[in-house]
Amino acid sequence: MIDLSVSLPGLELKNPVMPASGCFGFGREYSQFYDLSVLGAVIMKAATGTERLGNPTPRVAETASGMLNAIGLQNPGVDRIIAEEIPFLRQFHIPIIANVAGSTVEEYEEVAKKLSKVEDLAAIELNISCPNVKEGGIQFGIDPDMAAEVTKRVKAVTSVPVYVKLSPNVTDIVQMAKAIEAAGADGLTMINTLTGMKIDLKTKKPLIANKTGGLSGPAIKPVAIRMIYEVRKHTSLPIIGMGGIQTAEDVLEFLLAGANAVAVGTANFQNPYVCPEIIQHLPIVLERYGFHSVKEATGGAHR
Amino acid sequence: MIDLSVSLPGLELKNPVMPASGCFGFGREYSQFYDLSVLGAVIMKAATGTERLGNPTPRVAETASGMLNAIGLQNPGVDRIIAEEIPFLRQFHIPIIANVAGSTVEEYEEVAKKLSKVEDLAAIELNISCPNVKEGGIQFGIDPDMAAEVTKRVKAVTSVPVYVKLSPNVTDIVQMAKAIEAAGADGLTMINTLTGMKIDLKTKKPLIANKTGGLSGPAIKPVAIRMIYEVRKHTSLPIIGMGGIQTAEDVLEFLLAGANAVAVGTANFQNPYVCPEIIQHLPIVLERYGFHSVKEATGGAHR
Amino acid sequence: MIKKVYAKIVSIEKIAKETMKMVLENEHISQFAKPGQFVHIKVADHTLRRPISIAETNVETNTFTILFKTVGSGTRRLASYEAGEYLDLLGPNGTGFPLDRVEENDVILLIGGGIGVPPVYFLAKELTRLNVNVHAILGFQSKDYVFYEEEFKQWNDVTIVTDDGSYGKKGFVTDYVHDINGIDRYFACGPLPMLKAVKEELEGVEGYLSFEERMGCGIGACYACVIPTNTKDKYKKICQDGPVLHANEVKL
Amino acid sequence: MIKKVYAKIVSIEKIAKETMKMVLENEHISQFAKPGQFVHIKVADHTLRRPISIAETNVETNTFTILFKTVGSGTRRLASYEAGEYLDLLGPNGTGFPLDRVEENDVILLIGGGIGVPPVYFLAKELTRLNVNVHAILGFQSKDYVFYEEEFKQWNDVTIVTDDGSYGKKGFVTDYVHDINGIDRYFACGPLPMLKAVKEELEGVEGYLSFEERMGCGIGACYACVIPTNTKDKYKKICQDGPVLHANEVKL
Ligand SMILES: Cc1cc2nc3c(=O)[nH]c(=O)nc-3n(C[C@H](O)[C@H](O)[C@H](O)COP(=O)(O)OP(=O)(O)OC[C@H]3O[C@@H](n4cnc5c(N)ncnc54)[C@H](O)[C@@H]3O)c2cc1C
Ligand SMILES: Cc1cc2nc3c(=O)[nH]c(=O)nc-3n(C[C@H](O)[C@H](O)[C@H](O)COP(=O)(O)OP(=O)(O)OC[C@H]3O[C@@H](n4cnc5c(N)ncnc54)[C@H](O)[C@@H]3O)c2cc1C
Ligand SMILES: Cc1cc2nc3c(=O)[nH]c(=O)nc-3n(C[C@H](O)[C@H](O)[C@H](O)COP(=O)(O)O)c2cc1C
Ligand SMILES: Cc1cc2nc3c(=O)[nH]c(=O)nc-3n(C[C@H](O)[C@H](O)[C@H](O)COP(=O)(O)O)c2cc1C
Ligand code: FES
Ligand code: FES
Repeated sequence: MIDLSVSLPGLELKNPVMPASGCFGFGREYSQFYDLSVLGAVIMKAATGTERLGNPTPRVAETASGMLNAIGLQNPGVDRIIAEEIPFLRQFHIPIIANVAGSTVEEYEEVAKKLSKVEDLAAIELNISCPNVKEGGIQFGIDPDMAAEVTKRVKAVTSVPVYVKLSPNVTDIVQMAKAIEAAGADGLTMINTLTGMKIDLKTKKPLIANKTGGLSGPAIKPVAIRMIYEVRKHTSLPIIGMGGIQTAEDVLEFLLAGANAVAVGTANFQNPYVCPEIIQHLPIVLERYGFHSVKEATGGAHR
Repeated sequence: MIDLSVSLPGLELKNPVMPASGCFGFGREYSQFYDLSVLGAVIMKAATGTERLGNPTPRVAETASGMLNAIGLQNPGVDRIIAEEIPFLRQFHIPIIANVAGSTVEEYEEVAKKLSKVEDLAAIELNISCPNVKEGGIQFGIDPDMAAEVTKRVKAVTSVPVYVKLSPNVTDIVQMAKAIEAAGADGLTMINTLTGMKIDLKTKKPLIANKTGGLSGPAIKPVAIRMIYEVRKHTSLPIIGMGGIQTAEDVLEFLLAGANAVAVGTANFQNPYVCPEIIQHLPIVLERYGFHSVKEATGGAHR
Repeated sequence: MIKKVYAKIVSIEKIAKETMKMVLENEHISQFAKPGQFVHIKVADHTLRRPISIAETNVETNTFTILFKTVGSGTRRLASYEAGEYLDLLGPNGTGFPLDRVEENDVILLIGGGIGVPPVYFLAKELTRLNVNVHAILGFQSKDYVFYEEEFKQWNDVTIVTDDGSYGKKGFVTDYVHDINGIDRYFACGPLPMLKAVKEELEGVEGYLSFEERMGCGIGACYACVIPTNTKDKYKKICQDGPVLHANEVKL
Repeated sequence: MIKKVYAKIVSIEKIAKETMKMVLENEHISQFAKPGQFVHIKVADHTLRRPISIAETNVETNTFTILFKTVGSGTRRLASYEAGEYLDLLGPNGTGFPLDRVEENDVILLIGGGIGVPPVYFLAKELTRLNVNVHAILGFQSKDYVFYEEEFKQWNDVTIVTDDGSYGKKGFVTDYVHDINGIDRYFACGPLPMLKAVKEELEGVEGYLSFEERMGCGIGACYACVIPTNTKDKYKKICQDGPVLHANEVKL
């Protein structure tokens, strides 16, 4: 028997596979296809203090082995997520992770505070790739001091474990991870999308209305693996890895690089069954490569 | 008639397409396939002060819509390049660009000095993505001050135009470009490869002997387009764009983003005829999208 | 209910300039699809699925038809599939044209523009089951692009309009909507500028428009395809709440 | 001379466990290929071409044969091509086994390990044109992987060795090289550990080894596939100077 279970702060996972934030809504749509209780956990779409309507469309574009998105954090606001979405997800008895976003440190605090009052919320994922309106639009996620500050402030107001989601658009990912570790985070999730652009030859304008968008999908997997490998070498925080995962073999590659668990984003759009299929296939792949458990594979490339 | 010509510092190009450094050797191998005189220009493999043997193998790995490489600047050294390779390339009567690398500022200076004595060398491309041994291995290409320093010092010792090649592995590409512009560069080439990794599931180790490698190919095109677009907005230096170009449509996308000319790397490995094919197809594509010249298309997405 | 299915390509042919007709076999889609709904098709070598409207279903043969224009790399690749191959698709997706408020003897105007014609054709065929008066106005770029005129004629009065007058009447569909008197309800699908013009021209008449937007998931999970509305939620998802929306609820 | 050609697949079949045989039609390759050279094959959905040795040519039918093991996604995809399809390939690439120093009545030992057998087979066939004494030792993992025993027997004395003894003799090819007396020259292709062992075991005998390395360009331009040597240049490019190199010049 291959042991797929993983214990991380706040997360008792029966398997290490969960849908990534923003690629699964609040689970309703995918629950048409399968029983979500097979998932290791679920990460919800970003929550902000109040409702957000997001960016103008087009919001997505296709690229080679990837896609760009600039949804712009559209969500009904934390109160309605708590009132309407979490109760729906609760029925599947899997750990629920809330993705928290904001334009100011205060907004992060407010959202996190409200969410941590939800009885059975397993963890918070801090989405620090949002532009900080107060600091002139600079992202929290690319400045180690700002990232540490928001981590510290959110940790102070919440009782649930806090995972901070790293942006790959930085010169030194290890420096970011260390600053966030020192600020008291319980874990890391990585990577968020790489900033990219596509230009429409017909209109001669950036195809995405927001001009730039976040690149996701298999195209970015080598960058994700590299960053997880580097961060694993220099911090001891648990890592939920993501970026281009499509198969159980990809999951094993993330585990070897140092991830403790993984999230699957873009691949859900190609195949709504991708998460359960990976979960079913993972024990076979682990066994084929000589592992008895997910835990044993984690960090394997560092030994 | 569609006008493909482009005038850039040191480079009178009859068309904007040239092979990218490191993906074309010194032209000999590709000259078996076609007459190199059709090319807009040619960028040679990196030159260092003395011969370099590069990294252990494996040095390349395939990724989704891309590849990783860690050749490690293997080259016969600047003297032999001047003595043996440039004379070969000279027969094609196209502008020759030398890619200059080094581990210390002094090495850059030395190589650039030697090269600028070569009568008909059109330009130098400063490959600043090399680790600086003196500064503990930090890349010149990720620190604006170091990049400016090496640019200034090389400019001081050479009479040929200097194009600085930007690394995409930075938080703020515009800051890098501005620092390099202020230091007196004549142009920019961008982008070099994104740092990535692939792990071999069988050996459980990074597949590339050097562990990390540079990601190139269509996978990185959205990042290249975004960075060129941003840099074009904030500097007036000419830009030779690259990163994932495979077709004449891709070239137009780079031009619209703000590139004045383009280089083609990885695609040569897939199709040795890719450069002449793009050059042949480019006028058709420009016309289809309503342009009369390459110059007219450049920066089109900014208008 | 949306399912992920593998549908066998029964036939594929070119029926007009840049326009392909593909007949597929799949019980689920052919039994459950309603006019206005679409299938979300996985195309080889492409990250994102492609949304294509259902143009017709046949419950006897378990087949359904899609028509598509080869505009980019995805639809060109789709056109290169051959009969006998299978397509991985999700469907039927979205909410189609609402027929519950259609009443006997209603005068109904159908407007299709270019590749917006297929869902309108499916609707035209469905409407024959109801005892209503249907008129169709179909706009195309030029003669070479015209398709399905005969198919529509089986069921309806149909006016063909081309931008350049190379076939049928000359001009835009909106130039001819007032030729039809006493319209109770209209249904339109086509490019956004056409939908806007139709909405304006038929202000006051109850109408439904079918929209397009670049999609990610195609099922309502990713918020890629929203359109601003003046409803309580302030927006609708085209892939789920649409593609057909009430003309008065959308902000164009 | 290397050319980029489209070669038609004449046949494809499985000849042993995980081992495919593909016959292709192309005049250029079949006329010019020498034993030890390879073709660099473009495989759908893959960025990099795959190097595969030429196992046989037929100048009458303008065909050539490749044998490959399905070890990863590229070779699995290659195995899924069908007769009648065309492959885009570069070839013939590299420098093959040198035959210029082979003399009449030489005793020549050919050693092939696993999927290293195909180029050795091509060589065996070529050597029949010369009046020499050829012995072949072929190593395989186990019985299921054995192929081309009969083919070799047409030309040579052949010893089959399997790691587990499930077919032929048990052990490694190096266990049997001393069964052959008075070897003048040897040629070997197989996994690196085998090549190392062969070189050691036959120290003093003139030998040539065919190497593998992950490749980029496959034509000598990218420096991906170098191997350290004790020659003046300190390295050789496997794709261009090799894949066959003199055993004494490489540092293993
Ligand atoms: C609900 C709906 C129904 C549709 N029905 C049909 C139909 O019946 N027949 C038909 O020919 N076309 C239809 N379309 C448009 C069709 O989806 C696009 O033409 C197609 O996706 C273009 O893909 P491409 O790769 O050829 O073009 P590209 O421009 O290369 O496509 C690149 C990307 O843009 C997206 N895209 C491009 N144009 C559109 C568009 N107009 N709408 C949505 N996504 C787009 C593609 O999905 C892809 O992600 C429909 C669109 C929607 C939203
Ligand atoms: C000169 C030469 C001749 C060869 N001849 C044959 C032959 O006749 N029959 C045969 O079955 N195999 C041969 N190989 C090995 C063959 O190229 C690899 O098995 C194949 O490329 C693996 O591709 P894959 O996608 O299935 O495996 P993956 O491991 O998924 O390949 C991924 C990448 O690794 C490269 N790669 C993996 N293994 C090797 C390898 N051993 N050598 C070179 N590149 C590799 C691939 O080209 C690709 O870039 C030869 C290799 C070389 C260098
Ligand atoms: C359409 C879309 C929406 C996303 N929304 C969010 C979000 O709201 N919050 C967040 O932290 N990440 C968001 N992401 C990033 C993903 O969670 C994930 O980090 C990234 O896509 C890389 O994984 P993948 O390659 O598997 O998609 C989004 C990604 C996509 C494609
Ligand atoms: C095998 C290989 C070797 C390279 N060597 C160099 C080099 O020596 N100097 C340099 O500046 N860039 C080098 N590059 C980077 C390319 O010049 C180019 O910037 C990058 O590959 C992006 O373009 P592409 O996607 O078209 O390949 C190399 C790239 C590859 C794939
Ligand atoms: S495409 Fe994802 S919500 Fe509509
Ligand atoms: S593969 Fe490029 S030099 Fe050998």
